[in-house]
Amino acid sequence: MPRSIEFREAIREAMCEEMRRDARVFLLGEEVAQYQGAYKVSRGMLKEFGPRRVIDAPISENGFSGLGIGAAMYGLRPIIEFMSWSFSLVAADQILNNAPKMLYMSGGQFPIPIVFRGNGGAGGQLGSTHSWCVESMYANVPGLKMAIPFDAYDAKGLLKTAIRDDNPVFVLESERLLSVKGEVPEGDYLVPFGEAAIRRQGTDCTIVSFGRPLYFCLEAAESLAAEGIECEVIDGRTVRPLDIETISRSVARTNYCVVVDESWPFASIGAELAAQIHVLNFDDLDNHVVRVQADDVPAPYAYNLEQEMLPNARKICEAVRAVTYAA
Amino acid sequence: MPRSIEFREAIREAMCEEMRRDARVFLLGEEVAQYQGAYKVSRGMLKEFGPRRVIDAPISENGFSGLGIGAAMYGLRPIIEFMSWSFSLVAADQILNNAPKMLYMSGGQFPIPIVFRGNGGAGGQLGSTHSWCVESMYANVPGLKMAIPFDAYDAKGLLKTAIRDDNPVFVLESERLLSVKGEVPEGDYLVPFGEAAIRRQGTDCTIVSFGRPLYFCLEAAESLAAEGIECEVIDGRTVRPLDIETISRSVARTNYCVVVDESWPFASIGAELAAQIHVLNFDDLDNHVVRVQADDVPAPYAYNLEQEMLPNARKICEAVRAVTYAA
Amino acid sequence: MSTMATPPAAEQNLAAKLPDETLREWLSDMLLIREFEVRSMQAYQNKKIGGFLHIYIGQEAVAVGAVAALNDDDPVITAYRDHGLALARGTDPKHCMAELLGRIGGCSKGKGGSMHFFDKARSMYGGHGIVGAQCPLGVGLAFATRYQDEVIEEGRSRHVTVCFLGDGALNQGAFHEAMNLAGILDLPMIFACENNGYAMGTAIDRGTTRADDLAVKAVAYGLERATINGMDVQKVYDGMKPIVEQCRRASRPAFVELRTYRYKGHSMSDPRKYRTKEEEQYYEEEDPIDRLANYLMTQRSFDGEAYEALVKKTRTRVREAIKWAEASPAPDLDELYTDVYVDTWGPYLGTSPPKMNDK
Amino acid sequence: MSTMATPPAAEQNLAAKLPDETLREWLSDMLLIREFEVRSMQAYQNKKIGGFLHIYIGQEAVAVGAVAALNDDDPVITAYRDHGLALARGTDPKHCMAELLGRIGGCSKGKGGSMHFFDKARSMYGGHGIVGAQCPLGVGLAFATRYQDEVIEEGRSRHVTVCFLGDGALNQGAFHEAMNLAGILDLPMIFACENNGYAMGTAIDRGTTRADDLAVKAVAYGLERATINGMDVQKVYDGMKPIVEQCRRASRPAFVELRTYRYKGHSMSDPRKYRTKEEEQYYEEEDPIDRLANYLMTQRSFDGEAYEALVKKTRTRVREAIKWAEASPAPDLDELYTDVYVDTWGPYLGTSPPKMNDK
Ligand SMILES: Cc1ncc(C[n+]2csc(CCOP(=O)(O)OP(=O)(O)O)c2C)c(N)n1
Ligand SMILES: Cc1ncc(C[n+]2csc(CCOP(=O)(O)OP(=O)(O)O)c2C)c(N)n1
Ligand SMILES: [Mg+2]
Ligand SMILES: [Mg+2]
Repeated sequence: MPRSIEFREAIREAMCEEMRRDARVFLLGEEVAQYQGAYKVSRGMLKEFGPRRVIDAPISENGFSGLGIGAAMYGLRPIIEFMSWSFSLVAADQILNNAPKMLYMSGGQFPIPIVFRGNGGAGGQLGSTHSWCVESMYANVPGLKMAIPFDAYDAKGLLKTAIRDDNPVFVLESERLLSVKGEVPEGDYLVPFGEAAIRRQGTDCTIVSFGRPLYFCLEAAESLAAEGIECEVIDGRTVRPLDIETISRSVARTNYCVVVDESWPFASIGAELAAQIHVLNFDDLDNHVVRVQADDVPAPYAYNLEQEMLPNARKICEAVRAVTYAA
Repeated sequence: MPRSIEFREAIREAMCEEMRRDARVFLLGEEVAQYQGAYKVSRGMLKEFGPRRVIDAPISENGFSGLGIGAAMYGLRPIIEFMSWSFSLVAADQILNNAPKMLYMSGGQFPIPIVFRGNGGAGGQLGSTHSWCVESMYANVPGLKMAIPFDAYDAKGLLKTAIRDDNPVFVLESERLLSVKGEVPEGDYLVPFGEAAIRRQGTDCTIVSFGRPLYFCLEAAESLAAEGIECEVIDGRTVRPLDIETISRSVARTNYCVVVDESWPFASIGAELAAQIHVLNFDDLDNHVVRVQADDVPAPYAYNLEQEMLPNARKICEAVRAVTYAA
Repeated sequence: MSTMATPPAAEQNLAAKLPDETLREWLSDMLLIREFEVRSMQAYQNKKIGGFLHIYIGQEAVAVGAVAALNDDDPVITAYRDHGLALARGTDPKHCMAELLGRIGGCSKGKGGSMHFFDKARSMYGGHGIVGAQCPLGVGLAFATRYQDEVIEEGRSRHVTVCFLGDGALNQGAFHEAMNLAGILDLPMIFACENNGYAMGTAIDRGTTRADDLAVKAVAYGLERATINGMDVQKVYDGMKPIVEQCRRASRPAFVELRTYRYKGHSMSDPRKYRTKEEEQYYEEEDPIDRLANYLMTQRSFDGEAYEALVKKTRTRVREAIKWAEASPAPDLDELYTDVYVDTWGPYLGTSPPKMNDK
Repeated sequence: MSTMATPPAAEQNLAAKLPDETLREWLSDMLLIREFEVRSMQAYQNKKIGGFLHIYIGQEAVAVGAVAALNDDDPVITAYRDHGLALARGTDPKHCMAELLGRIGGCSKGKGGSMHFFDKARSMYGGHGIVGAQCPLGVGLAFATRYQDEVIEEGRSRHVTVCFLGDGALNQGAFHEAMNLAGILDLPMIFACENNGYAMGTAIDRGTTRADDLAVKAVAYGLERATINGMDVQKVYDGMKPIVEQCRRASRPAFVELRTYRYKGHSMSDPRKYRTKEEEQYYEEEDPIDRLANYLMTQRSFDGEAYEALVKKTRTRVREAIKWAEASPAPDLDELYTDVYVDTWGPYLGTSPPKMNDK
């Protein structure tokens, strides 16, 4: 009997299973222990693993990110939780200078097997400083991996892979998805990095995205199907490594491509996908790649503005119609 | 008689002239006053303006960036010098959350007329943490402007424009160019933002870049001319605002485009240019846009590795030949 | 520069010497904050407010007493728990409520929300969301007033900036850099730490070393210091006033700890399991509003009737603010592209201030 | 957790009780560092070394004395002025010199350069370029040794981490967060501040508040503290040893200020205009190498001849290290894509440690 659990429970299961199998794994972050997690992701973990392995941190993201990196240099395998990725900017130096470059700077002596994870993305009316989609900024940096799970199944499988990975991995969990339930196997399974998933098959246009906006893509694909446009929806799953082959193969079949990325457009993952697809599918494409991204403005608080700022099904439909000349 | 001065002197002249005309402008940064600037950019300024307007800061980039932003909220017009943009990551929160978003968050009450400037870029064998090309990461964020001067003339003219701009402006000065001389008028002139400069005219392929790599582009264009390939070399000058019209018009004529960007490729300015050009010139392009960027690895110390990592004339020539099918 | 002076003793009974009217205004301001917050909580529960909502109830004496010790043009800045400070500074509750509802009539045009109240005309420099990040901004404000007063206007430094921060912000690097900068640059400012005992669910001594005596933080930077009972508005005034004036006179920074308590959860989703009902009750008995009301009724010309009238007036005022706010429209979609840049280019539409102070 | 203990007094004459041989080794190590640095400066001037070069001359007693107070498997970590610490820890000068020359035989394969010496086998965790950024890493090392010793091996915590930092790093938020974390988490580590009086051209009291007494920084976090004369290797040992052992025993952090001086400029491009010749001379007369040599020659079985021999041996050793380093080839261009990720994917070629410890 398949079992359905919340996205947040899937994350927790991944952490618990990995902490059971490997004593080097521990969880550190603000409110992860006594408070049971600001978003209840780590509920119950303090009880099972005790305060030596599930550790409440002061509000010192730069400090405790660096702590994790130092611990990883010594051979531990930390999971560092950012209450929100929006708060990771104060830790930018540690997570972008030290974690991804230590192996290189030390000539191969110090791998950094660390996971930075936490809730990411906009859409909760949290205003300009609390609505970061950091993925585009951080993905610029080599030496790190980045995973953005789409559903509870991937949340568990990608996180387990991340924890076992010997490199720094950034896992971005959309706060808007934490309560969404999905089927998740009970025991051990891994979702490999660098393998995109085709979430919907289609012949007329390829839509590529990561994480939460995929739901809008699927919603759009349904309405478009009613109009006779069959979209293939691809979940990249990991940004680094990027499975551009699967995407490119799809575009070779559909000849059209829309990229959906909830981060700001300029110098973004969306731009990267567009640039790469144009290279790989130059002869296949019957139109240029079209991007649907957050508007190029700080996140507003007002509900109506925020809704309009972010990618949504309406915008995706318009983009698909435009790119396929159906508009 | 045209006068030739160093790039660093041009920066200094811009600051001095603006400080003379507006008492609200001041300079704050590490070693800018008594030491006369780590790179001697501010030499003599302490003497002229005194310690109230040319101010040595402790090694507290986050603190003094925030100081500048707070002062700008009150109506001053700070110039904040980063000894190197590589050290700006510790200040990421202030410069990316507060400076570019304050106007928006406050509903129009607090513009932030501030300039963050300093030496940027790789190529000095400074290793992984000291060789940041931050432009791609930071350009992702709306609300800021970004200028990357190519020569002494622009260094002065763009910086003066930056200081008079009512928005936060990031000015990236390549350390490798500081000693390069160029003709610079003595008094007041401004180089407007959002207007690209055609540094060399050509008909066969458009090469677009910013700052230091333009020298490699020009060098490549010379050798390619000898092979019969005439390149048009465009200096974007400002990344935000981006003068995509000038670039696109050129590509419409040449039908080929190479983008040269010394930052890492993934989700970069290079990717953004490629993505935009494919949209605007879909019917003009006889091949996809080709990018020449830093290799997707941390910056190594060893001379031979670092030289190989960065864009250079050889790689640009290869790219132009490949894109124009001349290879 | 970084030598240490002896801290100025809180002068006793400064507030007690103030006229009835002033103290009644304080009571009125505290009541206004409390009522505003109660109604905000309701609106949040009715899903009229989105995002996070951080309630100031319990801490009213801090904002009101501190503001009373300042001049109107002394800059203040704080974190996201900012409703109390804006109201104490005189921002109209209708503009505050409209901000919470995400309406164009809000003090930040509905773009800021609960965490980002701004009011330039009242020298209120925000509402800031990243813990500790307002501290360097506060340093910048103090730098700027001194620069404006001395370098531009060639006069004497005559402003004092108060930068409020939560106890949790003590753990951020930004706080440390700000304290050091203020000390090195001799800036006229006060770091006012509202120690309400908790950073979310973390009791201060679980996150901050030397929680037993925060004044040692000031000593480490050579700053003036004081510890103030933040549950008593008169004590807040008595403690703040001499420090404010010393900062103003000497252009030197200070750090004060204001011991207070937030009655409600950290934000609306907090079940407060990390503390006991007894503890909450203890502080509720220390209630700053009751305390001042009692004082006024026993020591001054104020009676139960006058108090009731004031409570009622406050209720009406907030009810009308809500009505006004609800009538204010949501921002036009155009507003997405205004206030991003000052100037107009590409898709950007320029900027304009909110309409708060228009006649 | 964050209560304050009285600082352990430096035990007098611990070093004086050590055998001749140990002290002679210290002398040898200090001479090695000095000679290595002199030759590095030459190589830099001859353009064989690129980037920045930060010379340790003058501070030798700090690295050598502190390392002597540690066990071999106690982690150490420092900033970019790191040659001295690596050599004191026993990294072969040939691997250090090869690193400076950007050769594959370097202790970081030529990829790190002067600022990034690493030697895992000797528990040397680097050489870090961003001021203050090594402090949180040091906290992580201390966290990890304790976790490894107690949680994984279920034994007693038995390691001490020493995290070196310059006086300039005191001004970084990272330092503050690290001190607080170490205090809150009861970590066995020492923040060892090499106060050489300057951060580049900024005299410490121009950048750091309370420069007159850095121990107040420790007090603010409830840490043990001590001030040590860093120009005398015996005093460094005498000061460090009891603190190291107390940290090891009690798993509590400490902060020590080591007062020292860098004889040369901040880096190779520094004309040192911010200080006087007299000041430099004063410290040169305090020279830590001369001091120990004198002590050994007057109080121990060591004479001028033995000293000359040691100097000569050191010269030869460094000369040979240079020869070795120059014979080491530049890294293959393939190395660009190794050590980026541990595993092999896309253009990335996996990783492998340097060859330092191969037989
Ligand atoms: C850098 C950063 N980290 C984490 C958060 C999430 N967060 C918001 S408020 C808060 C607690 C702050 O407590 P305190 O400073 O004591 O203020 P109080 O809420 O008690 O007023 C936390 C952890 C944040 N906003 N910014
Ligand atoms: C965050 C950061 N800002 C600035 C620099 C540039 N910088 C390198 S060393 C240095 C001075 C540091 O002085 P100190 O900590 O006293 O160490 P010392 O050089 O005296 O050993 C500065 C400003 C840097 N590397 N990192
Ligand atoms: Mg608090
Ligand atoms: Mg120093």
